[in-house]
Amino acid sequence: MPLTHLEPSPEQIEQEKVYRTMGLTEEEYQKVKNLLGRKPNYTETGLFSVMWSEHCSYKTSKPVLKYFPTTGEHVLQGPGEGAGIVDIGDGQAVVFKIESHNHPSAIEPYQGAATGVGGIIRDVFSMGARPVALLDSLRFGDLDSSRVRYLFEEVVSGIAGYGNCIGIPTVGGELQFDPCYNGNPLVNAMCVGIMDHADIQVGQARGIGNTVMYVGASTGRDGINGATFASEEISEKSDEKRSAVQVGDPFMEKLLVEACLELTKHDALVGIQDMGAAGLVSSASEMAAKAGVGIHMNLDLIPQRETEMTPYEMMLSESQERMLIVIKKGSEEEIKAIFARWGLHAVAVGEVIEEEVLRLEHKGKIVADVPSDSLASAPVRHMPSKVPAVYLANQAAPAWKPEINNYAKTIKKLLGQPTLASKEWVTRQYDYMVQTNTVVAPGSDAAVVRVRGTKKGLAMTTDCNAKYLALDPNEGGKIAVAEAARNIVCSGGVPLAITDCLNFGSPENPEVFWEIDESVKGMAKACDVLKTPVISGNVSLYNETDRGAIDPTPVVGMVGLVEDLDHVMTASFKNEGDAVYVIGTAKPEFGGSALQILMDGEVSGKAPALDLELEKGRQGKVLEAIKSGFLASAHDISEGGLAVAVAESVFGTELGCDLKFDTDPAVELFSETQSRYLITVPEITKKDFEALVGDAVFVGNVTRSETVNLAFASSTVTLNRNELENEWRGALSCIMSAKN
Amino acid sequence: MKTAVIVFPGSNCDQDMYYAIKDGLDEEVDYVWHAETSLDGYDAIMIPGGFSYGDYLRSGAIARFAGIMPAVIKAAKEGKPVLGVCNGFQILLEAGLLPGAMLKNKHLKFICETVNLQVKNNDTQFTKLYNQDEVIRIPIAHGEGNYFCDDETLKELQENNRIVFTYSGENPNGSRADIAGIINEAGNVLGMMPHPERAADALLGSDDGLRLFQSILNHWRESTHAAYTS
Amino acid sequence: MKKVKVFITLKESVLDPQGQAVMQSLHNMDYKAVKDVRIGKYIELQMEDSADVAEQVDTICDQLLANTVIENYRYEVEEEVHS
Amino acid sequence: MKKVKVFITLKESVLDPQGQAVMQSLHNMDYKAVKDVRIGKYIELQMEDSADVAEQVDTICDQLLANTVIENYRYEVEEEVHS
Ligand SMILES: Nc1ncnc2c1ncn2[C@@H]1O[C@H](COP(=O)(O)OP(=O)(O)O)[C@@H](O)[C@H]1O
Ligand SMILES: [Mg+2]
Repeated sequence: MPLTHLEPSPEQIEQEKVYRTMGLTEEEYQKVKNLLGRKPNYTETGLFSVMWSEHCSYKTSKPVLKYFPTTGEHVLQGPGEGAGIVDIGDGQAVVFKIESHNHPSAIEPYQGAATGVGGIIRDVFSMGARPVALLDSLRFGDLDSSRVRYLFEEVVSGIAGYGNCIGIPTVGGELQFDPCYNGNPLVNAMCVGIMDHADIQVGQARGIGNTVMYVGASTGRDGINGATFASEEISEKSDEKRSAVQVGDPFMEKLLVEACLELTKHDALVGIQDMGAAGLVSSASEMAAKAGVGIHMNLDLIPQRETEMTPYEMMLSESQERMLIVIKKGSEEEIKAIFARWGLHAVAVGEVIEEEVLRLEHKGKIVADVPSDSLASAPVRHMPSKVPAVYLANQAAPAWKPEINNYAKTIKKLLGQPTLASKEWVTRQYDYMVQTNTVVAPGSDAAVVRVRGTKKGLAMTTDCNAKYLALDPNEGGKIAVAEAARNIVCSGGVPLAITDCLNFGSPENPEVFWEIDESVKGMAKACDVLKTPVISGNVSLYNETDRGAIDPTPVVGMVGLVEDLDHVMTASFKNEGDAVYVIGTAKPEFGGSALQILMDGEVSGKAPALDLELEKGRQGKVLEAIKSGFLASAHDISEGGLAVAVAESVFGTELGCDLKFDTDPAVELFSETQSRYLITVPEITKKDFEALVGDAVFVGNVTRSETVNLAFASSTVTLNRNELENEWRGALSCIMSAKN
Repeated sequence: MKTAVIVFPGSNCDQDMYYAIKDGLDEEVDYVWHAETSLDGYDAIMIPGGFSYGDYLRSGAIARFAGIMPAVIKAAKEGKPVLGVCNGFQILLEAGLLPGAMLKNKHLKFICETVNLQVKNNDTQFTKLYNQDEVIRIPIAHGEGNYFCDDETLKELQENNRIVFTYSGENPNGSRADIAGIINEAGNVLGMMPHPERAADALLGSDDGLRLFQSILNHWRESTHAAYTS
Repeated sequence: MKKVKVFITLKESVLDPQGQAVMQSLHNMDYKAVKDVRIGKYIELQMEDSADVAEQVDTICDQLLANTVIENYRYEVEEEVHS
Repeated sequence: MKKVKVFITLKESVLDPQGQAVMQSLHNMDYKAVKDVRIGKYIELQMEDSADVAEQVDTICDQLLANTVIENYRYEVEEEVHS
């Protein structure tokens, strides 16, 4: 029985305002009517409603995204395609992008996270690049809640399940816990690929008469939200049996990667794009719009997994592991042969036409006929903005001062906080070694992946301390970029560019919109100064529950170039006797710090201040020192301050240290003043190092011992490495195994 | 020595194995597609890790029916060295070239880390370059590496010195008798969960795995030399 | 003692990549008569007798055994024969 | 069309880590009445009618669906009702 008869007529859509339940505003509906010169039918209304949704169109974030610098000497492809591309020399380039899968993961955490990974991989190989690494930036609520533990466990399994199977190493990421993510976890996945310049592909449907082909998995009703007229009718019939959740098939995607990379080398390929959010409609309309052409597609030819699918369902389905390609007319058989070798079907479903429309045919009838560029250009929304009262109060608040009785105990407690504890419980579940290029595995500042066949490597990291942004989105936005760059530098890399994932609450709330606006301004400023343009990104809004919006969490994914693998540096102390230096003076900056959260359970006051010029200068010096071979280890001082940095540097070694300070212990150990580093230097390069980095302060030496001694004028803090390490290493697994 | 690395749909350590032989040994190596039917002309056969056919149903279950498998079995019968690593080991078990079966890891999670392995039998063509009972560092990465066999099989493995590697220290997956790798009766088919090809380059942390490949090469050189001179 | 047999299946519209791969392989092995394969779980519980066994099984399935976002379940309660 | 229901269970002598973990969780959740849990597979095949369906299913199970080193299987063949 055909289900199309259940769809409302164009008249009904208008009179009963069906478009509103589908997500179009009054204004937007009128605009569609004007564009078409008639009332849209049900399928067409569906096309506009998904394409003009925030998720696909960026209609509210567009004005803000304009702040980002997107060009630079090495940028080969900025935002706008599947992923951005940066030159790394020798005719090669690095390709990367980050993407959120927050909402799907909140509903079905395993599949939500898995399909998030699958989607970002497709973005990267659709550019013609071989994916070489994955990173995952995760945020969950309070682990005391069994629901949160379930989400955490399943999200990690889902990422592992997909990444491990497809054989791309998951080499880095982040993991933070905060009550603001209760009920709204953040699951951001980043993929990095490597390619030759010659193979760069674009998602364009050029060449009138060329053939549009569909490849990969067949289409089911996955991801079609149930809140619409027709599907409500359907769901009444078979509620029990139906689920809109997308299920990932990493095996299928592995075949797709290999087949598409083979295709990339073929002359007949004109354009390629993955079917991500809003599947067929977005890939078809974007490819047509970018090339200034149209596409005529016959929906009867779309491979379908379920029976009786309507045009609306086929176009909006978010079934995974599918690609749309445009090839030169006449080469269909050759292309089919490439896919057949991998056990995949490539099916011709349409052609490129001159008239700039997306025209869909189904069972002999034209079921949609809309200007292709209209779908891809939603009306921009300018949202009102308002400075939040909390922000003003925090700016005006007197500086927060900790009262610490027992330093050793405080350090141990900090290291046992899930956000600061070892992430091994997670990273052990990821195959971070497959492809045998992982030079620096998870656990140091940034991961380093070798570029096989060269002496180069890629350093990569994701960073965002949302607590700073909660206090001051502008400063916090700057810090997110700067911290990422610091992590790259500490690993021996030159920061190249960033990708960003803007996770925020509802932009319709003027205070949230102000946060978005300020965060991006701050990030943009840092990108300008640090010369790391934004080459790709993703926006995820409406991250909130009835308890309010999440903290502003614009995650920065950064890639740097390690020019010579000899420059690779890690955070761990290396040799007994090495000199220990701290670069940067700690100020009493505790707003948003891990110490403040530990002691107060919440943050207040001002975020640490960031001097971008100073930041840039220090990064340059540290990198130069690394490249000159002066250093034995380098670690940036971030969450938890120097105390945590020192502890992390002795974990996993047989070493300790004796350090001496003439400063205030609370400030020295726990302040989160920016642009600071913990460095160790072998005796023989000490002089050279000191000459190069004038503001490095010698504080002591690495010892072969279980003890970390931190001596201050008033007192000495003595720590036992093993004791701290057990606390730090065991914290997450302890929580996860004890409570389930 | 000419080596074949078999590629199944879903294999993902095929390149790692390829480079271990090409760069690590500097010997000739080819990828051989699962749909091929002959391995004539190859001196050594490698079945790499990964998720052949997505590891769907049971790891190795579907790969066992690939077109190339009769040729693998033939090569094994002819006495050529056949090495199955991780998913390759699972495929050898499913194909009946080695006894036993794999269960899910005892903690049920995928586990990736570098572990200590003890060389329990260095008198094989795969392990000649190790010392007996030497402890080496080799990465593991698997969700189903919990080796199982019945008592009778275990006894046979033990009595005939067919347990080649065991986990030293904590057993990461719950395998019987800490087994990490076993060999067939004839001594030319080795299956192991740990990845020697991931430990073939000191840049990545360990090159303890390289000696396994060198052992195969040495054995091949000796046996072909013997064949020429006899 | 009761023996409870629980059958967990993917909802009809949910993709079953495992089943698809198995079917493909069966076709390659020339079992063309197989037209569809769906793979689910079969769980056996041994439970002490009590009046509310069915009720308990329902909540156990809902909360732990099945992921009701994508799976359906049904079960049978059998009297265990003691040996 | 025939619908074939295949049940695959681990042999009794084989430890079932997954079943054990589920039982542990159930006990933590206070379902103490559950004394044992064994997790197996439930596979549904749609097969074209033919005289030797049972025979085919036997070989399919032996060769592919079950690993008889560790697993047992049984199956039921049902007539499919057409809609
Ligand atoms: N979710 C995760 N996935 C993979 N690696 C992670 C994850 N979370 C943290 N890591 C890794 O653990 C190490 C420590 O993380 P983090 O404390 O966030 O570093 P930093 O403060 O230097 O940015 C890093 O190497 C990081 O890549
Ligand atoms: Mg760091």
